Amino acid sequence: MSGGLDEVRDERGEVVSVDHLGGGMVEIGVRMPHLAATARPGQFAQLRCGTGIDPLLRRPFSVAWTGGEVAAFVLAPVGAGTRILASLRPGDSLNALGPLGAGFTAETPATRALCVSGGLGCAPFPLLIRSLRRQGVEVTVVSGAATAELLYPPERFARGDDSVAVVELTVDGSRGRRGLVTAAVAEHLDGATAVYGCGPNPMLAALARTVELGATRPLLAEVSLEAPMGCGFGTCLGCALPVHGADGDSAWALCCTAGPVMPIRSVAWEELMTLPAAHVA
Amino acid sequence: MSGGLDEVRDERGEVVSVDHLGGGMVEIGVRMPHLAATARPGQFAQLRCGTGIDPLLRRPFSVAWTGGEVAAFVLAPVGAGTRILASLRPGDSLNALGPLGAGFTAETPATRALCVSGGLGCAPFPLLIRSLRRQGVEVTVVSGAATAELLYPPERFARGDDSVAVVELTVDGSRGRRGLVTAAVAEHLDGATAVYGCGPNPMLAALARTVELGATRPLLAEVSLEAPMGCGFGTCLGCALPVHGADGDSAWALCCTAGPVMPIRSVAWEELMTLPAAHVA
Amino acid sequence: MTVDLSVDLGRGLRLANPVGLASGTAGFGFELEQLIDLGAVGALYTKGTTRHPRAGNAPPRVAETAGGMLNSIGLQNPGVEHVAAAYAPHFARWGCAVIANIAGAEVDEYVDCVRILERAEGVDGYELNISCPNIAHGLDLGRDPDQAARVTAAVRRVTERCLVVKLSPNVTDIGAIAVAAESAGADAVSAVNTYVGMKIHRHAQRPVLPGAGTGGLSGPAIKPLALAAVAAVRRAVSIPVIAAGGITDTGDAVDFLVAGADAVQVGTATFTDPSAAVRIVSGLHDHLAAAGLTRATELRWH
Amino acid sequence: MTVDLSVDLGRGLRLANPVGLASGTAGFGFELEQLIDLGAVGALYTKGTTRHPRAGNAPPRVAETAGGMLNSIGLQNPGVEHVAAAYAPHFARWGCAVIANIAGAEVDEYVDCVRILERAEGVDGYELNISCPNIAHGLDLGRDPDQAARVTAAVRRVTERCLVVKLSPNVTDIGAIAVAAESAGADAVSAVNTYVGMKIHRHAQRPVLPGAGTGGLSGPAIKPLALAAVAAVRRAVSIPVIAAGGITDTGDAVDFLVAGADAVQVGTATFTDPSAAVRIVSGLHDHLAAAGLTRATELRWH
Ligand SMILES: Cc1cc2nc3c(=O)[nH]c(=O)nc-3n(C[C@H](O)[C@H](O)[C@H](O)COP(=O)(O)OP(=O)(O)OC[C@H]3O[C@@H](n4cnc5c(N)ncnc54)[C@H](O)[C@@H]3O)c2cc1C
Ligand SMILES: Cc1cc2nc3c(=O)[nH]c(=O)nc-3n(C[C@H](O)[C@H](O)[C@H](O)COP(=O)(O)OP(=O)(O)OC[C@H]3O[C@@H](n4cnc5c(N)ncnc54)[C@H](O)[C@@H]3O)c2cc1C
Ligand SMILES: Cc1cc2nc3c(=O)[nH]c(=O)nc-3n(C[C@H](O)[C@H](O)[C@H](O)COP(=O)(O)O)c2cc1C
Ligand SMILES: Cc1cc2nc3c(=O)[nH]c(=O)nc-3n(C[C@H](O)[C@H](O)[C@H](O)COP(=O)(O)O)c2cc1C
Ligand code: FES
Ligand code: FES
Repeated sequence: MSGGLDEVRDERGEVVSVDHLGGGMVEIGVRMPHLAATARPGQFAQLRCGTGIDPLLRRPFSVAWTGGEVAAFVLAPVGAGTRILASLRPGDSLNALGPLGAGFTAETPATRALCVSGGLGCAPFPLLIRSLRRQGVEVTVVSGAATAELLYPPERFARGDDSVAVVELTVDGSRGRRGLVTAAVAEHLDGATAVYGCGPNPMLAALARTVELGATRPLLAEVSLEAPMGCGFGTCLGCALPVHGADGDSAWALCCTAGPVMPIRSVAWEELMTLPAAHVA
Repeated sequence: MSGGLDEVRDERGEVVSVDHLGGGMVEIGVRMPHLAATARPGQFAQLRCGTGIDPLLRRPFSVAWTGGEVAAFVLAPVGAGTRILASLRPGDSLNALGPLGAGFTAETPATRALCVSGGLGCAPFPLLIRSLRRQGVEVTVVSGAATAELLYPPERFARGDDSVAVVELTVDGSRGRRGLVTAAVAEHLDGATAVYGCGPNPMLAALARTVELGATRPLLAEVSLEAPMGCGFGTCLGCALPVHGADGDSAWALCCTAGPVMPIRSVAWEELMTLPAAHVA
Repeated sequence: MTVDLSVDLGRGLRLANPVGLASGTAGFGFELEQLIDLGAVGALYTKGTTRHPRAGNAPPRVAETAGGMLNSIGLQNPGVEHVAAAYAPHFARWGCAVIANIAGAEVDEYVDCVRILERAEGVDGYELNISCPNIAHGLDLGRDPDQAARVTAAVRRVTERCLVVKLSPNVTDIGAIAVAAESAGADAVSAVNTYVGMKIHRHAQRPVLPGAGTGGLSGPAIKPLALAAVAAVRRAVSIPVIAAGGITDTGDAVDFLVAGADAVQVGTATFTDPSAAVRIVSGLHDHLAAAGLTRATELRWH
Repeated sequence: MTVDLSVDLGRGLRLANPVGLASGTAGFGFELEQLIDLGAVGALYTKGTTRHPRAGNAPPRVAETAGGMLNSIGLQNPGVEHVAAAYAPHFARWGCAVIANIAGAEVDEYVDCVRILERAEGVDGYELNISCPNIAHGLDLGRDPDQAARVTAAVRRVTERCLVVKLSPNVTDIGAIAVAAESAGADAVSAVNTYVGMKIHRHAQRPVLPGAGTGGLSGPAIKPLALAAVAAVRRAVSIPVIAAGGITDTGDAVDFLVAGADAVQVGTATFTDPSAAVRIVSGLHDHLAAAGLTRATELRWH
């Protein structure tokens, strides 16, 4: 009986910009007045990949940025659908269903926020950071990736707001510090009254542990999760994620309606980590 | 136990020209050295339509022309596959399997030939006419279509050989004589020692009757037929056409190996006309 | 000569048009109500409900294949009592017929579910899912004519509402199951549910879906199979046949009506295009008008 | 550590590699010999042959669907005597194992066919097609375990050559049929044959294919169904399982090996790409080498 779909529209728009960010990562701007006007930080859209029956299903992508009539998505070719999207050119048309899902808590109680981004988990942060800054929140981003070219360009997190600090890490040390983002999280956690995470599940699970162990407990700790999706709007029940039920024992929550953003403490991390990956490379 | 496939190759080539002939009809030139060097009049190639699984099967197309390293095809968008082919642009690549099938009898015994073309049935004639002219045969073309824009441009039949006469008819009278090609056939049949036909089955059946009734019997009368194809090279047995068997009573012959060109008298026309159309519009 | 799209499913249940939203692809209406005009479709077949709440299967629950998708939802649902008490009161608002899809492992569970829903207004009929491939024994009742007759007869005894039996295509002779359902008192049959399929996680060297690794295949890939199944069922029974299987546009719906269906369900297509079913309703109207026909059944191949 | 692709199908028939050309998609080898190196594939499964010549069905015999194709060839073939006398003498030249696919309506026809082929050199084994959906009664033998056992046992009595029974997927329990074939003496089973499907000629308001309008569906669309069928057969029997169903590239072949196959057949893919099977042979070799495996069966999901 989920609500919150009244803003959702099936919108077709023209691709106005395709920025290649290296490592195959692209940021695609699409003229979609409705999505651009209604998408809130952390929400996503279901994108058609091509016009045929293969791929058959839409693919979910966070709304990375909105400006005027344009909404932007950040993605990289990891499979059939993203290969099609990553090869879009300005002038092509794209079809999106959105805005979908529960985003990050809009009014933040925080004064200092820590955003933890892993790889393509960067996608929801530009929109979130804009909203945080408008609320006068101090923002630090810890951005990690396997290697330099897979790092989201730091200036794109803040989009011109110099007050936003971006700490970079790469697994191979090719840029920023060597190591996993979680290594840097601990030291920046102190004093952060809100923590936001998006990236691979192992990273988010580690983040959850770090937050648990942290000296001070942030007022708000939220993560954006992924699940393979059939519909994106709550009818197929395909996107279940393991959470702690009301009664404490584990239950399933739908990534597309209860999520993709969830309180970090509501996720049953141990169970999530034991699930086989959906991604079929 | 059909032979004649030893020349067949799976060739990928670059589209070098796309001429729009009106009515959606296009002539597509592709750099395919092997096909261009080996295709004989009336033979066809199996073209891949796109790279996906829908459409799944190749589509058969007559080799309309060959010049240097380039082979040309004439087609119009009538369905999923031809829509994809008709939208090809120079620089795109195309995949063809060929040359396939039994073409027109190479050495013609004729001195005067009549070529009867209906709609897209024009496709095999340019190559045939070149071969006939090289053998010093006098050629007349009777070319018909529903309406003017669907008529194959007359100059493309002869490709610069002014000695070739082209008589045009349209059903709606928008160009040339009003009526069906068969109307004009009777009067040009006289003295034609070879008759070649390609077009819709009803037209070919009418042509067969006219030839039968003709005062003089041509030395050679051949038609190019169609059947939906699974493979194009004789292994699926999907392209059966009704013919008069050795023992006189009817049998099936494979369009892709026994045909597509067959002696007009070997086709079981009555039976062919009773078959449901394969074409799913 | 005006087009009449209405369809009589029996027991006084007349659908405004033949196009329905397939069970499990429209929930109970609460989501799609916000996306499309539910009043425009002929019927909404609810997500399968069971005697007791079910949490559903472990993820991943969906996987894509060539022109299709596999699902292994495991009948996640809040249980029939919650459906009757909390959901059914809203059904009248949808403006279309609401047919409750019911699943279970034993005959009694089906009977109990229907008994409980009988008290609920807003439920116009029942669709017995005797063919869910995603729960233990889920297919047994639907794979044997006698079992199918048993569950149909048992439910028939407790309701005067329209009773649809949903057939499994994973059988040797779907016509025989349809006949069993018809003779046991079914007012209509629906065909088909999903086909048992599997997808392999190549590098992990195991299936993508959990458990036995199988799920139910739906979407355009199964359309030719469903057409053959519907034609077989049409030959076997005289009650209305409700078709499902890869219906994505008006042309697909027409094909199933030609094959012998009285009504159709749009399932997987709704995921990619929530308004697919609504568009097919008007598309069907225009198709019949253009063909100079007044009723969809005139499309039928004889 | 070198890769060993060879597969032992029993009765001394060892294929050089697991990749074969599926019956009905490679004729008897005479066409493909001119297009590809038949010596590179593990086996050629011939077009189905029958006791007496068959002219085949009226056209149209093939129709395309989403990601698949329907065929209704009707077992056109010159009859087993012609195959034995005129075709078999050439088989040695192909350089791969040649397994004669045999079809019929009655048990005796199968037995007669095998008897006649027993005298022919160049035939390395038999594949009993008890599952052709395109001839009257063509499916009966394959849809009932007892019938499947009967025909298998009868043929077993007259040959010491490798005997493969090809299973129909159009059944409630394919595992039961496989078990019946195994216990009746089959050396291996192949799965799957085509699925019964239909395509509608929309404007003519009838099926595209003649007669009942049904044909056999093959190609990528059936791959997930075939994977589930192969996994079920694998669980049911201990003899080698030869998989078929939409295999188009190396990845597809790997998926079936993971699901439990010992060997694979490439069918419809050959129509679009005659060298698909040959490419898969080298692709499999490279895949195993890259994975540090020596035998294809190590890919199997346990
Ligand atoms: C709410 C949400 C927001 C997302 N936002 C972004 C984003 O902004 N940028 C971005 O690059 N990616 C994002 N993703 C991941 C993205 O949806 C997948 O990478 C994409 O679906 C892969 O599709 P494919 O066809 O290229 O890959 P394929 O492997 O061909 O997809 C095959 C199937 O697996 C599923 N699948 C594969 N990978 C994933 C995955 N990582 N997560 C969930 N399902 C998967 C797909 O649903 C598909 O059905 C998001 C996912 C979710 C759930
Ligand atoms: C030997 C041969 C040579 C041909 N040469 C030419 C040519 O030079 N130019 C040209 O425009 N057309 C030619 N055709 C017809 C052409 O192959 C069809 O128009 C084409 O296959 C239609 O494909 P589609 O996907 O666009 O149509 P669809 O209707 O989408 O095709 C659906 C199925 O029906 C079959 N089909 C549809 N129409 C035909 C048809 N007319 N003949 C046979 N099968 C059909 C296709 O094989 C396909 O499997 C030839 C056909 C044959 C058999
Ligand atoms: C995600 C999903 C869930 C489904 N759940 C049910 C169900 O609960 N009960 C049922 O009878 N059918 C269920 N089905 C089957 C559909 O109702 C329909 O019969 C099938 O998907 C074929 O139609 P389609 O190809 O249009 O999807 C489900 C299908 C899908 C894809
Ligand atoms: C045109 C055609 C003809 C076939 N003929 C036969 C046959 O004679 N005997 C048989 O056992 N299988 C026959 N089959 C089935 C194939 O051998 C194979 O089992 C099936 O097509 C699935 O594999 P695929 O999807 O790779 O094609 C035929 C398939 C096709 C497409
Ligand atoms: S994706 Fe369908 S319910 Fe979430
Ligand atoms: S198209 Fe396959 S045999 Fe002619």
